[in-house]
Amino acid sequence: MRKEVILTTLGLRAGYGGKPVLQGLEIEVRESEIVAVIGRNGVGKSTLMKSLIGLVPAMSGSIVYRGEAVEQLPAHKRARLGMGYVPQGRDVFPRLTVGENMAVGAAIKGGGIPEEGRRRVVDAFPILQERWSQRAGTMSGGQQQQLAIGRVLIADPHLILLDEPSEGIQPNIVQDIARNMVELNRKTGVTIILVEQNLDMIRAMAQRAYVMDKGRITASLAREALDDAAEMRRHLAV
Amino acid sequence: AENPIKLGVLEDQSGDFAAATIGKVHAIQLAAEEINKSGGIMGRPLELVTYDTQSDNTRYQEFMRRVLQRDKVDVVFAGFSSASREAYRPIVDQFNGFAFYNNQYEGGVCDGHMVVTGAVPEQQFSTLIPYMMQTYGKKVYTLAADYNFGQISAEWVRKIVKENGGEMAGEEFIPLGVSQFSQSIQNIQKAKPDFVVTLLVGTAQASYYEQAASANVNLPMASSVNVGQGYEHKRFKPPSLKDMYVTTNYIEEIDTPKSKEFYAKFKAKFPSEPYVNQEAENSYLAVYLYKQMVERAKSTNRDEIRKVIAMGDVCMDAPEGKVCIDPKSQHMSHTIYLAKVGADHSISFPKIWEDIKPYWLGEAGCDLTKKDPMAQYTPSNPPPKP
Amino acid sequence: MALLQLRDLNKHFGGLHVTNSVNLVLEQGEIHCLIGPNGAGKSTLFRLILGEHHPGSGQIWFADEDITALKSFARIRRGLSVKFQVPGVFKSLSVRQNLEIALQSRLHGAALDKEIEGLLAFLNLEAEQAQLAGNLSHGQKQWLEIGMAISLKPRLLLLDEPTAGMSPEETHLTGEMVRRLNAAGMTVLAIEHDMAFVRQVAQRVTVLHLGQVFAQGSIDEIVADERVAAIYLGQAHA
Amino acid sequence: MTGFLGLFRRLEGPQTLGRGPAFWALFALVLAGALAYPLFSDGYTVGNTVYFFVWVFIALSLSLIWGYGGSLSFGQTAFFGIAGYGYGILTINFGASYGFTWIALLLAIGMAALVAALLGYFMFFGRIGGVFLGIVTLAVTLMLERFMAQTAGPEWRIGAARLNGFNGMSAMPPLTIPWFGGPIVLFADVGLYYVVLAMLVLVYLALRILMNSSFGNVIVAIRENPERAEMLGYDIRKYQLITFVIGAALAGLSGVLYTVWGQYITPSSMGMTAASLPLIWVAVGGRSDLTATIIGTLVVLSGFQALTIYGSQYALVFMGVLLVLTVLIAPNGLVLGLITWVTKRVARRKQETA
Amino acid sequence: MDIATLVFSALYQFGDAFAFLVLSACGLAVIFGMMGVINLAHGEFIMCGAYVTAATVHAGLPLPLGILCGTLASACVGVLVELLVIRHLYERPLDTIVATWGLSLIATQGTLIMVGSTMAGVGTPFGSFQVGAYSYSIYRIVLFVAALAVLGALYALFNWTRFGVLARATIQVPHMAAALGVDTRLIYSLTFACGAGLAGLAGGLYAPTMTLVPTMGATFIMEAFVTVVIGGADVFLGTAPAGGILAIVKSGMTSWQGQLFGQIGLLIAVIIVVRVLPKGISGFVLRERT
Ligand SMILES: Nc1ncnc2c1ncn2[C@@H]1O[C@H](COP(=O)(O)OP(=O)(O)OP(=O)(O)O)[C@@H](O)[C@H]1O
Ligand SMILES: Nc1ncnc2c1ncn2[C@@H]1O[C@H](COP(=O)(O)OP(=O)(O)OP(=O)(O)O)[C@@H](O)[C@H]1O
Ligand SMILES: NC(N)=O
Ligand SMILES: [Mg+2]
Ligand SMILES: [Mg+2]
Repeated sequence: MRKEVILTTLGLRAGYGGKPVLQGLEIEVRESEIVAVIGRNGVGKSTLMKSLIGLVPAMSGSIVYRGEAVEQLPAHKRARLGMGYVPQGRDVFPRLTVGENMAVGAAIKGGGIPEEGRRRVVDAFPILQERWSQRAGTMSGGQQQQLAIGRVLIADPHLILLDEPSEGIQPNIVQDIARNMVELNRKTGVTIILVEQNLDMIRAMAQRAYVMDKGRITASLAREALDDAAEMRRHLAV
Repeated sequence: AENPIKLGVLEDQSGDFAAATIGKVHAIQLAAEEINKSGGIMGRPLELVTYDTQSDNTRYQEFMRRVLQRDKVDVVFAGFSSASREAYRPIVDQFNGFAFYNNQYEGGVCDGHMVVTGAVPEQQFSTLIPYMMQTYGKKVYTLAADYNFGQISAEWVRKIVKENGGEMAGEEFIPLGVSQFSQSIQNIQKAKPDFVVTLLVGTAQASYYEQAASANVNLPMASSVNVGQGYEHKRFKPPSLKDMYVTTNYIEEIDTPKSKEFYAKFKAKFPSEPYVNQEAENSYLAVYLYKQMVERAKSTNRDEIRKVIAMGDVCMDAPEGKVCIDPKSQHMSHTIYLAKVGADHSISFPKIWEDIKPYWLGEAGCDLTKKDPMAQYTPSNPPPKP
Repeated sequence: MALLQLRDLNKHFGGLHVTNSVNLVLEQGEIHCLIGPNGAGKSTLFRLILGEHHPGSGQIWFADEDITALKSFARIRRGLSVKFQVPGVFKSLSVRQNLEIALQSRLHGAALDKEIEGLLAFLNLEAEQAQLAGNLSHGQKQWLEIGMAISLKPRLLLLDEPTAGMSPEETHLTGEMVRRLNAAGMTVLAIEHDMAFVRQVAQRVTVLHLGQVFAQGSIDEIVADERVAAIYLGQAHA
Repeated sequence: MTGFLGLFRRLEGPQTLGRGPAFWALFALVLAGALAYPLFSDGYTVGNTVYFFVWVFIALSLSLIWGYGGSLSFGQTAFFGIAGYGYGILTINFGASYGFTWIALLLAIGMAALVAALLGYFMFFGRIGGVFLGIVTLAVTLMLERFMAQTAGPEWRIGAARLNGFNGMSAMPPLTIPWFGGPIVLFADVGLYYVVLAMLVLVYLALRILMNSSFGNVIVAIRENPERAEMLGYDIRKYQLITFVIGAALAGLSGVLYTVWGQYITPSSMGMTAASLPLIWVAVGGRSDLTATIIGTLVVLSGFQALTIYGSQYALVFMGVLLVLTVLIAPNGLVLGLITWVTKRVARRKQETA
Repeated sequence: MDIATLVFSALYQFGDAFAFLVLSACGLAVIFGMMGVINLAHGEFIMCGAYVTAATVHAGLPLPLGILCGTLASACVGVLVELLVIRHLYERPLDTIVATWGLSLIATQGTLIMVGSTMAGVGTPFGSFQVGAYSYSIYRIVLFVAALAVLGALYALFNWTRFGVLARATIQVPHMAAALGVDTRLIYSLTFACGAGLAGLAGGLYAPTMTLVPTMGATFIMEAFVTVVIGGADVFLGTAPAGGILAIVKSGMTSWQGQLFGQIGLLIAVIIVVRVLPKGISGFVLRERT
């Protein structure tokens, strides 16, 4: 049984200052999938993620999310439709405490931080509990990354956009994150789009992958291809 | 028609001083209109060249050059604050211009390029202070703006109090722009004077009256600037200016036929004018004085006009009464009214002094009929003795 | 001969002891990797070495000189250079200008231009040389920052997670570069979470944990250490 | 010799707009126009132009410190005032003969620079930056204003020079060139025009060279990321201090010229309004470029003056509206915005024809 | 003179200076401290509050309602200004200097043209009380209490409410807040309106005690900026202690040597505080905490 399509882009062009980085990009993601997007530095992976959440406006083309065209919606409306975004470079609120950062993440649910959500997040990332009242800007890089993920998870998103979550994280926690996300995906059916360069993490998480180059999808890889080291190297070669 | 006589007008129509000076521009417009209706000056119409100096000294410098060099006006009426006058005076001197300063001020300008129609300290304090001391007692507290005008005026007060056998209970200087007076109010209460001389300048400092009233200071007050310039009795809620005594050469409440006629004409032309203050009257009469000077000199040439002034009989019947230009200082004699503010902020005039002369500069050694030093003197910095 | 010596370095923020009596000796000419859990204090240690933070107690010796009290710029002039964890490029200057500023204290005129061309080619940023550095992708910024750090021709190069966000291929290239620089006489101290990189370059590895030196040795010794596996590496590497 | 040529090479570079023969031809054209124009104009216009030029130096000082260096100094007027009063005090005491006014000009600028060196040392070596720098410099200039405003009394004199409080100090001699057969006195007219124009061109070219040199690179680097700049081995405090002192000297030059122009200097030239005006000029033109700063300052000054002359009571309202619109429409400043727009158009045209 | 009188008078003068500094600064603290917008039109928001308060009181409303009207009017103007101008400048906060300077010119001269060069005052309520040899205005005590109340309310608003956390998040990393579902435009509008409203409140509270002219805002500006800046990046940990320190210096110097020394003392205090705490007071407090 094939699951329903949750996200499609058609002819998506987006970029900065009038210059498109994405050149008519097309992807399709189904409910409860974990799809990786891979590609070399600067090909536009982060730009794709930003245009999906609405931080980079689409110049043309469409983004359909759960049957609704969202390319004109501002970011906060897309977030309220259940998209969660973990940016590359973390972007925690530096002068807010960990708890306050979490509260911002939980705000779309209305009210304060749900206890159940908090438990789920601090179980996955115990350091967040430990540093609950520390200002986020003074946390180490890896700690901030965990906060950025936790901040999104707390709102129970339907679709998570993860931009290089392994960056700067210690190996065993990379494994933990991968495991946690897979588990979450199994339990709740959350869909995940993962931009990664860490092959271990891709293998541990992704069910399939898109290869991106110069703003276009150049290949679509099945699960088996991800384990083929030679094939992967070919796609990521400089 | 004859080619017009050009009168430059540089006054603050916006910014900090606008409240007290827009009326000056209107008064000049009124006088010019009247003069032009009745045939102009020697048959030549009077043309105004007006710029808004925006309460900004540098604008005075720019526009004084402009009226003198570009517009080539015959005479300029310019300036509210003494600082603005000092900013433009070097330019008037350099280009050999002719300027009227129609404003009450601290006195002392001895400059052949200038005619001053505003009242000066000896006119306002030699009348006010002895009256107050007789009426209320000999302990005096001065609260004055901390710049040239305030300091020099306070010096006059100090001198006159001493001459009349009184004593200064205290003296306090307030930087321009200050609006909070709690400490000063307490200082005054501590000094327990018989009355307070308030020489507060600018709209911010006028806040003193409301604050003193609400702290129940309840002392008689005397001033040479307030009420006559900034009509505080109209702006603040009674009774905050109760028992305020002001020596002024004009305010709109003056109840003489001449004054009423002037006031009526003014209001007819400018119905929404909030108040007709002394500087407005100074400016109005100055236009007529200038007319007289030109007609008698048969020229707009400054040297010719100064020869007329030197005769010592350039006088007129102004709305305030008779005024004359003193040839030595080119300042003006005034009728000085003692205005008293009542509890309901109505004005009464307990006393009027006629023909009070601007004597100090002449006595101190300024004689423009002989020598033109183009300088400003003060009692503690008088002209060098020959 | 020891190039850098940390003697009993202590640093705390409020109640948090971030480094706790750290002693570390770096030999002239070695490539030394510093690993350890997120928040272990690795980046803080770099900031202490560079004079961005000042230690509560302890000393820092560089080339037989006590530099503990020196200002940052003075330390740099004695032969230190750094690539930070979060790239700190000059955002509204062009890529070319970024490099020029790094090089100009050493080179002038035609030699400067030639060196810049060489670097641009090496960093794979030739096409972006006129771009504003702030508009580079994350990985490109990392490259640029590495380029600026090596421009100084330091005696000791400090790299804080140089390969974060790079593909395996690029990581490998970076490793090769580090080895080449080392062969030319540069001592290197690198913080990394990417074990492939560590294995590729490290002659010696120090594990930092809770602000203390937890283990030290060759990469094989470290990987074989179960304690390290437990706190840091996890299953995959054990 | 090569060093000298090197200087010329630095006249253009990434830090300054305008390069190549086309730009320098335009520059020569503008300069020729500026040299010729007094011949076809009246005394008022020339004197008024000098007045606008006077303010350009303080604008340039702010462009240097703020636009290039990233330190928002709210108190350039302090140096303006110090130098203005300094010139007044010196010349009132020592007169104008033997070219002393020129020595006074240099000494007065030196005073401003000295005060800036002390204040700058205090700030930059105390790691004061960002808004804090703005507020410290503002505090200094306001302190000077308040203090000077109350120096009306005769006890406030330095030699023969009365400070004269809020009313301001006047009657200092204009710049005077000793000459055979009697000194040439530079009133605000053609003579002063050429002198100030020469200074302006000199300062402009010198600043271009400075900003395109390695010194300029470091200044800009500090603006972008002081930590990174320090980690490249630059003692950023030293660079900031030097920039600040150069800026103060330029502001001081403005102050002296202003004093000379109107033979008058007043405490209000160090007040709140005076302190914020240069920020406006510089921001409107485009603070991060010298050329844009000069053009912007001249445009704003003459535009506002024209508005005041012809705009009646609405002048200030118009000015306000213009400022708001400028910021909304031209994010990098009017002049920079215009230049970028034009170059884009030209590039597109070229592409189309190619 | 007995000790109690002296102590009371010193406290009163301190409270008076404190109230003026804090009430002047609060609106600015929100707009500048939180949003990074250098609002040179701050004084004109104060003027707006004062004018509306006076106008409504002249129209017959009781003073407290008049002050409320003044506050709301300023807040509404704030919303408008944010929508039309400030909104487009968050990416480049320094440009707000020019824009708000322009707005300030428009507001001052516009008021002069439309309302006239002055406005009649409304009179200070409550009368006076006597302690020892001195009589004091009761309203000044009201101002002091109002200052404390405003500080408390702001602290609670920005630290304990959801709005507060979202506002601070939005101001720190706007795009990320948006990506997490925060309607950042709304937050910006509300925050700016809050700052403008506080300025209006200051104007309304001081309206009975001051000259009402279009340029009256200028009397508040220096004190406001100085207090906010040395308070530092965190508004609430900064403004209150900054107000306290500056009020002590100002009232102390003023009573000792007069108003000029009060002002110069204030400025010197600013320089010293910045030198000793280069990140401002809240920067210092926060570093201690972590
Ligand atoms: N804000 C920006 N303005 C202009 N150009 C940008 C901006 N951000 C990125 N770019 C450009 O867009 C291109 C794609 O950048 P993007 O960040 O999407 O790359 P990426 O695939 O995520 O790379 P990386 O693996 O290094 O993170 C790059 O060439 C970059 O220079
Ligand atoms: N300014 C500060 N105030 C308070 N705590 C701080 C500060 N800077 C760092 N810390 C804390 O010090 C610890 C060490 O941080 P550091 O950045 O050195 O870690 P790290 O080893 O580099 O981690 P990572 O691998 O995640 O980058 C962390 O717990 C961090 O929260
Ligand atoms: N002339 C005055 N009042 O300054
Ligand atoms: Mg990316
Ligand atoms: Mg780190």
